[in-house]
Amino acid sequence: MSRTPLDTVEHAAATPDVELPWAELGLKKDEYERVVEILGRRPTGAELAMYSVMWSEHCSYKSSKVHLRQFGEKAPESDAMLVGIGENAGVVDVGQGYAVTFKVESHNHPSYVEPYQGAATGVGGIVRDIIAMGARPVAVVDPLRFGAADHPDTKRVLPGVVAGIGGYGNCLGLPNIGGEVVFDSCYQGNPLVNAGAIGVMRHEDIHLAKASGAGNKVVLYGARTGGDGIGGASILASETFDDAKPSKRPAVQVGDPFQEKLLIECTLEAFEEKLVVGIQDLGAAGLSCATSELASNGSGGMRVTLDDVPLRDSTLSPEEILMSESQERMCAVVEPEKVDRFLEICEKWDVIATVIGEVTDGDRLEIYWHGGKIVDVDPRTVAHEGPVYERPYARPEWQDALQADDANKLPRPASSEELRDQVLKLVGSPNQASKKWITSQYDHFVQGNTVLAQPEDSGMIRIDEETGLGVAIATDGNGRYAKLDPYHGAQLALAEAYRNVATTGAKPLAVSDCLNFGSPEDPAVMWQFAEAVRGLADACQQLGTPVTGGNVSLYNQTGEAAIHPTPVVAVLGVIDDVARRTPVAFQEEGQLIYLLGDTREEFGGSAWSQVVHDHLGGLPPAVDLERERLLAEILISASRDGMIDSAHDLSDGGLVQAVVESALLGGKGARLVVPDGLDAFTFLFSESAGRAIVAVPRSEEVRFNDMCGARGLPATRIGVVDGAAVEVQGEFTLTLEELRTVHEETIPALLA
Amino acid sequence: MARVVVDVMLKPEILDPQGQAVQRALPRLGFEGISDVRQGKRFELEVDGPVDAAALARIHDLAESFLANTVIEDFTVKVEEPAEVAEAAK
Amino acid sequence: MARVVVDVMLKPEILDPQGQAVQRALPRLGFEGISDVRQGKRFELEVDGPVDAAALARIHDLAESFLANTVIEDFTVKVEEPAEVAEAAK
Amino acid sequence: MTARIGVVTFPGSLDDRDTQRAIRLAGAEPVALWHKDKDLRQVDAVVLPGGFSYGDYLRAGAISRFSPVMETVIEQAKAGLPVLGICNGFQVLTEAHLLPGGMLGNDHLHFICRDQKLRVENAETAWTGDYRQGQEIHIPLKNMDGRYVADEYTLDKLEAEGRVVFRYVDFNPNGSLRDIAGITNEAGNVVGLMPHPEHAVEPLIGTGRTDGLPFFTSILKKLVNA
Ligand SMILES: Nc1ncnc2c1ncn2[C@@H]1O[C@H](COP(=O)(O)OP(=O)(O)O)[C@@H](O)[C@H]1O
Ligand SMILES: [Mg+2]
Repeated sequence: MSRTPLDTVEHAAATPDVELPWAELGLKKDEYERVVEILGRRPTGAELAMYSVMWSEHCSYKSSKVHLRQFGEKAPESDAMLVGIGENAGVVDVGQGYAVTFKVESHNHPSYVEPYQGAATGVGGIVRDIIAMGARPVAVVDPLRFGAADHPDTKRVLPGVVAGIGGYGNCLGLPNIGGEVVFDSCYQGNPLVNAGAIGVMRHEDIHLAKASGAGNKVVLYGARTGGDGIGGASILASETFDDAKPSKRPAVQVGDPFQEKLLIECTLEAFEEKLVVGIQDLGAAGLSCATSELASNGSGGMRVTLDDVPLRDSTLSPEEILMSESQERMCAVVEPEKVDRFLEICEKWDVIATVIGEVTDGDRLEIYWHGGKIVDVDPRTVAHEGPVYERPYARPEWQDALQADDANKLPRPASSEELRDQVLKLVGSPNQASKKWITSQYDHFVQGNTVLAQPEDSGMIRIDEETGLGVAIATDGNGRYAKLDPYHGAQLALAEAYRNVATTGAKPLAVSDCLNFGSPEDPAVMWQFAEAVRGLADACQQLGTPVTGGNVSLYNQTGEAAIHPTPVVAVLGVIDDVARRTPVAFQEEGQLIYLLGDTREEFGGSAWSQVVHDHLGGLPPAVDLERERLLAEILISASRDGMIDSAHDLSDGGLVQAVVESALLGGKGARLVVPDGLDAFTFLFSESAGRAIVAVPRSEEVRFNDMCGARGLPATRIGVVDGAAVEVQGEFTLTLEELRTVHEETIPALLA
Repeated sequence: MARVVVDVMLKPEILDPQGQAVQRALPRLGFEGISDVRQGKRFELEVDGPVDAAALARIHDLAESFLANTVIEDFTVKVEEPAEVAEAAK
Repeated sequence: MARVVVDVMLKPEILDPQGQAVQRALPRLGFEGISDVRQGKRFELEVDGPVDAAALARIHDLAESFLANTVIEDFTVKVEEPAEVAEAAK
Repeated sequence: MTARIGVVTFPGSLDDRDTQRAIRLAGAEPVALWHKDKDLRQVDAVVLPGGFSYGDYLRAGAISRFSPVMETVIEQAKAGLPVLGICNGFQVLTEAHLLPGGMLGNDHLHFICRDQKLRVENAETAWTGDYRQGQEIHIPLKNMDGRYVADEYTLDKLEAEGRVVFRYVDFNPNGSLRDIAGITNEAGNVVGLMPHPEHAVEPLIGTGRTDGLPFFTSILKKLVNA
């Protein structure tokens, strides 16, 4: 792109007729015209590079913005929220002076192109968001979705993705404490690789991405800037694959987790010495994003000398330097008298650090190259005032037919024998089978604070060794439910993650989300998106858990075929003493198993309908958020007062799946009795929401029952922990050995 | 039987953290005068039968579709001369 | 400037699961007639100045003490001819 | 009087803080050592912790082995300083030739994290005195390059001299020859193993077992009684 003479601001003003490649850079004609209008002249090549990456779907949220506003508008009153949407990640107060930041992001497109590096750099990116808030990262999670488990491409993509997430996260020393693995042919060609991270800091250490204080220096530190991934995440994630033009060919970067580990350590050391005024990580859109956001959020302007950026490839043009998405870089704003100390710390950790500019008292972002001014913009127009689309949306005409195709009418097992076979089939189906083959490739133990990790209902990390204060996180999403009804599907995802956190004994506090959808240019997809956001915002309001941030991934589709709408929701909870966490595994024979909540005939979108009938239709389970809240309160009280020894939430696969998991994990069986008023099939397979099973020591039974009765939560005694089999009285018995075999051998057989 | 070697290296514009780590360690080991290090993979394939044009074409396909991910890597295919084989075996 | 290549391979008696994994995958990909695959590392060193005997000896030392662990690996050192360099750069 | 036990931080070390915590829980005083310093700050013993020092680029432990701190560690280990290498630390010790053999990638080619059963084969080293000979313990294992290899002669010699300190039981997680999980040098002061005792010192954390604590109490007793 580099032209001679240098395309300076002056030159641009003098040569209004020069044609710029705005279309190749992904801008629409009217968008380009707006740039010209904002500047009052044609942009320089460098300015065009900045606007095009920053105005891409990925960076500007231009299709989703109008909907996402609801998360702010409907945000519930919450004392916990310290930093809300709009920063690198939200921050929540968890008590005792601690604050926690967490966020989930997608790296879907790059992970399809280069599974290992795509997934690895996804972890790298989310972790930098966490450090940028001032926090020490303490754990990661990885909600994943792939095509059909037996599809050959899944065998290419999945092992690479898992190795990449492990390769990066393990090397950073971050325990992986949760996630999801879902197979569905709708994700064929569009795997969803979402990655989340949590960080912990003291309240006073919260940092923000803003450049203020004229004269303060802008320090770029970390890896050298190279020509890899130019426009990668931003442009790649803003298009479907089939319309990728040559200039937008997949640009994938290679991650260097070792470099990132050094970045973490030197950043935290700089924070500790209070050397940093503002900070921003370099992710999608690289320096374009970091400089314009820092300047835009701050009080002054900024002047940057691009010649000072350390390069890996000396032939890069200024446009390329501005667009490069080379990994493992950060940008800090540092007071002049502290710069030396900052550089010293970088040097200690062998991290390259360079002053590339300073904060000015104007309000312009000015960038120089070889002595010429190549960028002179109002940074807000780049970072925050990009285009906003009110994309048309419409409920697809097939939605009615889909909902009318009632799963409750599917043929049910006719005999105990058939019921038993279907249980085995469910427990061994790829989506319900043990994910140990995957999760054992992740370090769960590093940092020595992991209280719960896979396969618990939520991951839990101790954050204070003295008091036992801890945080829990769970991520959930169910594309099948959301396809049937995006509004309630999104709420069910939230409800499940919320329930998972409460099941372990932690109090749900706040939400982050990753919204994975097809092309926003399709009104049906846009409707799904609008409905899901509305549903999630409404539910967060009702549950009192504000959305602190998140990520939108659109264009997950191949040709006409979009993925199921897949809102993935992460809920963060707090527990004042991790010693009272509740595990999934049955602990002791003789304990009584209680089912909490109401069971109805609800099979729409269920695992049973998928596994046994390959069917998707009807309505998803009903949502009752008041019930979810009550259930959570009971689970938390029961853990606090030592009334239960294990608990497991019920979700896909229903009760039988949960009982089998608790039994296999504890190495102890269960004898179950079908309660009055329910048939065995509904009892075992229904996916009614708002339910959990708990194991109650006999000595606690009266107290526990009284508590549930007093608060109006249905609690039904359904059996006892016992023996080496799961027995449903009058129906069938399955030994733990049989169950373990089908549950644990499925995934290795498909992938190893 | 002949040996065909496929060398797979990251494309020049792609970051090579491994090569860089080696290079950065060199001065500490007392090695000067090496301005760049790149680290890649070497595959030694023992081919039954003659390594004719058809066989090489197939190995080329193999390298392109499997041994390398051409989004980030380049590769070369070479027949190793018997002399070299002997030397390498030393 | 010249390029010196150091190839490092596991000693023949040591199990090479990576090579084996490649080999096992070949039939699935429709490749027959490859009886063994070994996977090793290739280092490309860009040397400032002439690659004379002294320089090569130093690189040999480097390979022996650092690039390879001779408890488990063998290595070879080669100067890459300009022609090869040109070809590889294609 | 208590003992001062140094824990080296290399760039990319991950379990250095955890190891310090384990040392503290055992009643000794952890002392942070920095890879760029040759000075061992007069510690009575040194632990090389787990992690991915230098990203494990080139080979696990290969670059760290040339760090300034290792110059002193190598010298003093030869003079009898007790040294424990955990995981990456074990890899550094083999690269530094303080322990024989070498470490390669797991035979299944994946990172593996699991609660691993081990048998204590030698309860007489500086680091294993608080175990019983033949005792079976569970210690978390997590690594990419955990396959211990050496030639037959070396393996026979290690076994004959009782220098195999730990063996994997029931399941070999990485293809290590003769199920070797940990070994010692001839003098018994230098021990290396792949599993992570520092992750098994608190009942609530990790796998919830405390089978790793005796490593740290063993050395403490040895040093204090010396
Ligand atoms: N990709 C993954 N990474 C880490 N943990 C995972 C992953 N996939 C599943 N898990 C863990 O496995 C367990 C079971 O997963 P799942 O059935 O999705 O849980 P739930 O139904 O309770 O949401 C959970 O502990 C979950 O965190
Ligand atoms: Mg759950």
